Amino acid sequence: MRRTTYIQAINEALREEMQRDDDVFLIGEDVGHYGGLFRVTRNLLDEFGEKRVLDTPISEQAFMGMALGAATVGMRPIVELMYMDFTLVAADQIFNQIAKYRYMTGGLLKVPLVIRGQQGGGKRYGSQHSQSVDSLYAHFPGIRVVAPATPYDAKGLLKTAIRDDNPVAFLEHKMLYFTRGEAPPPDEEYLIPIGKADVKRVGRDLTIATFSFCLLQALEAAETLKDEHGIDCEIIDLRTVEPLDTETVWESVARTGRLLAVHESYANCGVGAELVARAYEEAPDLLRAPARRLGMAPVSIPVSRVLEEEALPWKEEIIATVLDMVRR
Amino acid sequence: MRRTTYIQAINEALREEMQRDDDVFLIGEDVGHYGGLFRVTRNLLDEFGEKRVLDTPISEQAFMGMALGAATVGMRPIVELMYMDFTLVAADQIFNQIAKYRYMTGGLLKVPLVIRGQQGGGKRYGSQHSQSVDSLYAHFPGIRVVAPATPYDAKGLLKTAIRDDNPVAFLEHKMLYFTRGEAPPPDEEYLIPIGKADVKRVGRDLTIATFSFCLLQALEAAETLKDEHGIDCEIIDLRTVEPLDTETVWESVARTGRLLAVHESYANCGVGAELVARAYEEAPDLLRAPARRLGMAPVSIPVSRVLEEEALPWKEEIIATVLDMVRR
Amino acid sequence: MKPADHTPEPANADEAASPAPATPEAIPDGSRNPASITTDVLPSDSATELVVPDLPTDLLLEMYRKAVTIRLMEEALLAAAEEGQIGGAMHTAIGHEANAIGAAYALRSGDYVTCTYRGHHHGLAWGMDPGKAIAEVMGRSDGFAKGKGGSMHFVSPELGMMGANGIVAAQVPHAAGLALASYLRGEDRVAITFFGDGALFQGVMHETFNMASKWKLPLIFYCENNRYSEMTPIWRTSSIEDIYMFPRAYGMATVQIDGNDVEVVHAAVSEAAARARTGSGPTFIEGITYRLAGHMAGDLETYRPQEEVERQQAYEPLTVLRRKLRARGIGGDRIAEIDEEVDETVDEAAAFAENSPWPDTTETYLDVFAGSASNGD
Amino acid sequence: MKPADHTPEPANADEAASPAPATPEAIPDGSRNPASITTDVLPSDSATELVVPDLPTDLLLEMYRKAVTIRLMEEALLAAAEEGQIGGAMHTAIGHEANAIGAAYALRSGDYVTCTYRGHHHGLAWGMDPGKAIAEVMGRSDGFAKGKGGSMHFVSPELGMMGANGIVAAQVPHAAGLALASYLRGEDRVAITFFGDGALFQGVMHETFNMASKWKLPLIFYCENNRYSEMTPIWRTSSIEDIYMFPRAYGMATVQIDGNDVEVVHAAVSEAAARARTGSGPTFIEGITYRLAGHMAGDLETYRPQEEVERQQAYEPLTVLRRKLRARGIGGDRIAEIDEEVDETVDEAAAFAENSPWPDTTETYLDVFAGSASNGD
Ligand SMILES: Cc1ncc(C[n+]2csc(CCOP(=O)(O)OP(=O)(O)O)c2C)c(N)n1
Ligand SMILES: Cc1ncc(C[n+]2csc(CCOP(=O)(O)OP(=O)(O)O)c2C)c(N)n1
Ligand SMILES: [Mg+2]
Ligand SMILES: [Mg+2]
Repeated sequence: MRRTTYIQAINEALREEMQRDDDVFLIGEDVGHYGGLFRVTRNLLDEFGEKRVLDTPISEQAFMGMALGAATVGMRPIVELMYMDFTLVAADQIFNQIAKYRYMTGGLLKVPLVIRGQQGGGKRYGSQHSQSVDSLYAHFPGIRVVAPATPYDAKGLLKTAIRDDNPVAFLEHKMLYFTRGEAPPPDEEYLIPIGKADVKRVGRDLTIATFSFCLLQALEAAETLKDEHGIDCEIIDLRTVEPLDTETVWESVARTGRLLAVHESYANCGVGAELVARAYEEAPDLLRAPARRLGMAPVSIPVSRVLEEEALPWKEEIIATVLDMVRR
Repeated sequence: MRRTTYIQAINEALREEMQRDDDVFLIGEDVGHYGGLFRVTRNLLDEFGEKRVLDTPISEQAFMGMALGAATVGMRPIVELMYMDFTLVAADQIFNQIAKYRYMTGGLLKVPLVIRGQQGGGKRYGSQHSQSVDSLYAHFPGIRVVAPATPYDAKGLLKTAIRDDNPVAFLEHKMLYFTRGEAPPPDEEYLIPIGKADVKRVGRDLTIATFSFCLLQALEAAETLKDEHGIDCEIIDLRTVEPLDTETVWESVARTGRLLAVHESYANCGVGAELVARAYEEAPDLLRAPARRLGMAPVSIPVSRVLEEEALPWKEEIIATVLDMVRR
Repeated sequence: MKPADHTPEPANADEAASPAPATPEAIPDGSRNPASITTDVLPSDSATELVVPDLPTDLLLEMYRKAVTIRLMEEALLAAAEEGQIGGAMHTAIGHEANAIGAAYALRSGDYVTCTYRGHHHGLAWGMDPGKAIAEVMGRSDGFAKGKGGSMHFVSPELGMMGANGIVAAQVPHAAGLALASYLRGEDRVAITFFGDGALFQGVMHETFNMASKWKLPLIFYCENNRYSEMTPIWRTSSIEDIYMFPRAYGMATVQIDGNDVEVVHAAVSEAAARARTGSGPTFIEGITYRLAGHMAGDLETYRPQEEVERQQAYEPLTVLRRKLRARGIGGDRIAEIDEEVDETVDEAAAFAENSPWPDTTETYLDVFAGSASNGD
Repeated sequence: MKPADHTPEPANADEAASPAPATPEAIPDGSRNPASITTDVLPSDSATELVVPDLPTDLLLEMYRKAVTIRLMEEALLAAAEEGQIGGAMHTAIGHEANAIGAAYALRSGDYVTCTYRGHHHGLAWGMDPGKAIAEVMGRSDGFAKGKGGSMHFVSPELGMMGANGIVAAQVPHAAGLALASYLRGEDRVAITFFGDGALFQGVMHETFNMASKWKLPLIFYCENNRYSEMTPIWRTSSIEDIYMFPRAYGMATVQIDGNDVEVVHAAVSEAAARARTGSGPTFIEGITYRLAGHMAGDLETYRPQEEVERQQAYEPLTVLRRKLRARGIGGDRIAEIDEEVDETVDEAAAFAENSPWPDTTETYLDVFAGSASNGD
């Protein structure tokens, strides 16, 4: 298989789905003529024209609401939020409208659309351009939430998301954009189901359930834990945050007896807390030690390199937490 | 002590604080001349005039942002959101601005304001007028979250919230508005600290940690559980959701060995999941049975009486869960 | 304290105990009282600049039947709400009927409409069944949305009725999205969206005005200006005196009309639709109207004097239509006949709704996601 | 893969591999190219209707010093960003200086200002220290916000600088709130808020225009119109051709001015401030300007031709100021002397910042809440 970047994988998924289905269109700020601030949508306007790739004013509420309207009659809008933090600007349309529309109409309408963009810290963008919103999206029923960590997964999941009859939040990560990984050539189509986790590392002492950029941090942590402490972590890439593939997690915990959930959105009322709660609801007997979770410290992400690093639940914190869990 | 309604208690707290401090003002839709859709601010315009009680257009983003601006120079705005669901309309100002402002400015500024209004189901207001937002507010650091269940607590906590130097979300509940309870007369001032839970029923078999209207449901459930099943629940009214008074909860669980968290916001990534996660972080050895949580079913609240009742985590569901936990 | 035991107090149930000021203040001196922001004038005083052709008498009769149906259904709903059969916030459109009816008959099958929580009249004007409508508002299983959406969420995709909304102004970009779909697909469908005068000051209105105008979307913005935003008169919060002039700032065609006259509404919407279908972009219509009932069921209406309501009552949509019909030679008995027929229809609809069973509780968990067995439907 | 190892790729780091179209399309035919939406004209072509009094030469010299300070600081920051010393999104104000300086000198101590992520020039114009500013942008402990806020969050309450913002338009209601505080307290403080042309289409602008105008708040809306919203020319998304005309729809006084001329800006802001202080309400000023550097550090500027930048370069704020000074008889050596002095000051400021230690990691957890030991500060 060839190697490609995460950005390239997403760009290909968009192109292929736009070729396949005329109802798919892109809408957002700078997505057309410029090709996206992060160049994720580049060249698509050239290929598909201004009626498939729409440059908008800075009006997130309106274009999010327009995407809903268009989706209810079978169009498949893909909305780019330049930074996922701007979810909050369009929050009414996303959570009071898009998430609820099917339910409020008693199932009379479908809302097949994708909201995509990058989130996350690590590049010193500060409080309003670094927040991870996976837990926020997951809190509201009615939106699927996908957050792939590899180019392969990104492409396969985005194609599925575009074909899904439901709203999907497709959360990219700015630290992943230039990472590379293997992927089949463009003509070899593949889809990855939403709601299916993937075991990215096999181990026997402890299960780490994570997703997005934290997966890479966990994989690095696992190497250190193995080399320096002889602790063998199994690492599950959840890939989808809503619905959560708890089956795969419990299957792993049945072998390791220990569970640590890690994500970059706030720990408080986050996906990790949810996974811990479900573990005690659904699989309490499998746990040999208390299940734990790690998330962002309860501060809005600071700009300074050293402060940002401290606030993020990355490699060092994962290592320290695993050691604490195992030594207990 | 006299008995008064929840609405009256809030109205008194507002009046007394406005008398005490000229920098306190009210702003929101219909709050002035009409006295609030739910009549919580009634008569205040008559007493304090149009410069202290401001009727706004339906512009939640703007007046929320204005409250922030005014607060940074020492005013103490109290913003009414007519329904707490409208949090989503002003979400950028609340979560990207108000919650983060002090931190982003390195502590140079304070944002002493209160966002108040009613949330919750039980009155068939449907998907966009019934949502509980406590977990949503708690997810973001920087805002305190208070959700009292009795007139006494409402008055004492609101007065504290108004004097707090931080943003406070003060979450009322539409089912509580006409409930009555004891409270000292207006001239006997009292304050209740933010972050202090209150044991509302003493018991020995299981600890229920809850707040807002769910407290009343839990108290009823406890009577049935006692009468019909001989199970004796201790009921903790958290009162404050951020920060959580876990100390009081662990102290109780140390005696009962069992913990159930109950709230009306969505279970998924909710306050209950958070409390369960913290229990296993901070006090795992106290638990004799797996800790559990209950929240709204993962559906946007339906209008139909029977469906709404089914979706809410109320008395019957509390009873069933407690029985399940105790019989395990 | 299970929910079934709670008869919902109206929002202002305890109002009676404390009378609010009986007479609202007048608009501050110096204002020139344009139709947009005062209730001193009638809808017929609006700044209409339209040629209004006569509609065929048969059509007027049909419209009249529709108007009476809406009116009687709203009255039936208000009665049911008073009995505690309906909870939540129920907003009736009594007095607003002509705006919906004139518009519905000016548009084609295939066109789209979105509207507000005050959307019963749009639903019926667009052809929704009163029985299923009442059942929905009552939360019964035969409601069009199985009792999930209720009064604030009228919807009927097969009629082009794409949804009402509980969030002020949220439905407006939805209609722009429907117009966008029509434009992108090269169809000639038009979308119309209804909203109130109070909605004008939600930020999303501004965003949508700009985008719709820039992209020349086939969209009609229809403001039902009843001069109140809940209990607050619009002049108290609006910096704009002539609402219809405002959207001209976006290069949009705009007009202020008598929203209580179906023929005027029909003419204005027809013109706007023609503009939209020929690619000339959106139109903003300000229909001056008046809400004869409370903002919602249970509203004690302390914020406006009875005389004001009576003054406006003299020019309400049914009266205007009856006058028109009489001028066309339609006799009082013909009108009474229609009234009676409709009365029967609405009675039947109400009976149908009342006999409709409650939805099964398992229904609670369905319709969150589409097309996936693992998610409950 | 710990963060320290990541040198941040510029947003469009891989741009070089795929050249974007070199020449942006012209504005579609038929547009009459007003200053608001085209870069074919210079700021001096704006529709100024003001009387612009001469400012004292001393003041002009002070302004010039300030302008050079801003310019050199921005250049130093761009260089530091290129070296990887600064991450995230850093927006410089090169070309925008006159808007901030003219305004700052027209207002009083005690007045308030809020601005955007492109806020370095406002910070310095309002008196912030370049050393602490550079340290902040670099995330050092001597930054004005201890490295927490960074480039997008300039703030200095004691100077009335109440905060910059990373969310487009969010700072605008904040300024309205400051003006409201002044109004409610019966003070004569004025608030000014800066935003871009692209910001105009955020809904909250509309909401704030209406409320500020209705309440006659002592507020100045200042639009720095550089004709671009990131990489998108404003004409592509705006339905409005004359931006300054738009807010008149709210009954507000508005004016379009040459934003690159400090005297013009000073005159316009002075007039607006006088209006505000006498209770006559807000003013909207559209300052036509041009962004000479990229939207942010790392921008390769493929979306505009070099000739366009060069054309605008001929009328940039420093050039305009130098011309003014020469016309007042200030010699080239006096100017060169100032340039050198400032160069030294900025060098020192940069050195101060570079020598500033990293904040202690414990600082991460402070400043979330005020005044409560239990919450970390
Ligand atoms: C975002 C939002 N804010 C507030 C409300 C509460 N609310 C419901 S209707 C209404 C008044 C709307 O007035 P208008 O737009 O004139 O419509 P009308 O009810 O008069 O038909 C308000 C404030 C809401 N539903 N949504
Ligand atoms: C709500 C929101 N949407 C999008 C962005 C991304 N963004 C940052 S600057 C900008 C362009 C702003 O243009 P303008 O208002 O003209 O200001 P300028 O940068 O030209 O000074 C955009 C889209 C943002 N920061 N906030
Ligand atoms: Mg109205
Ligand atoms: Mg700009």
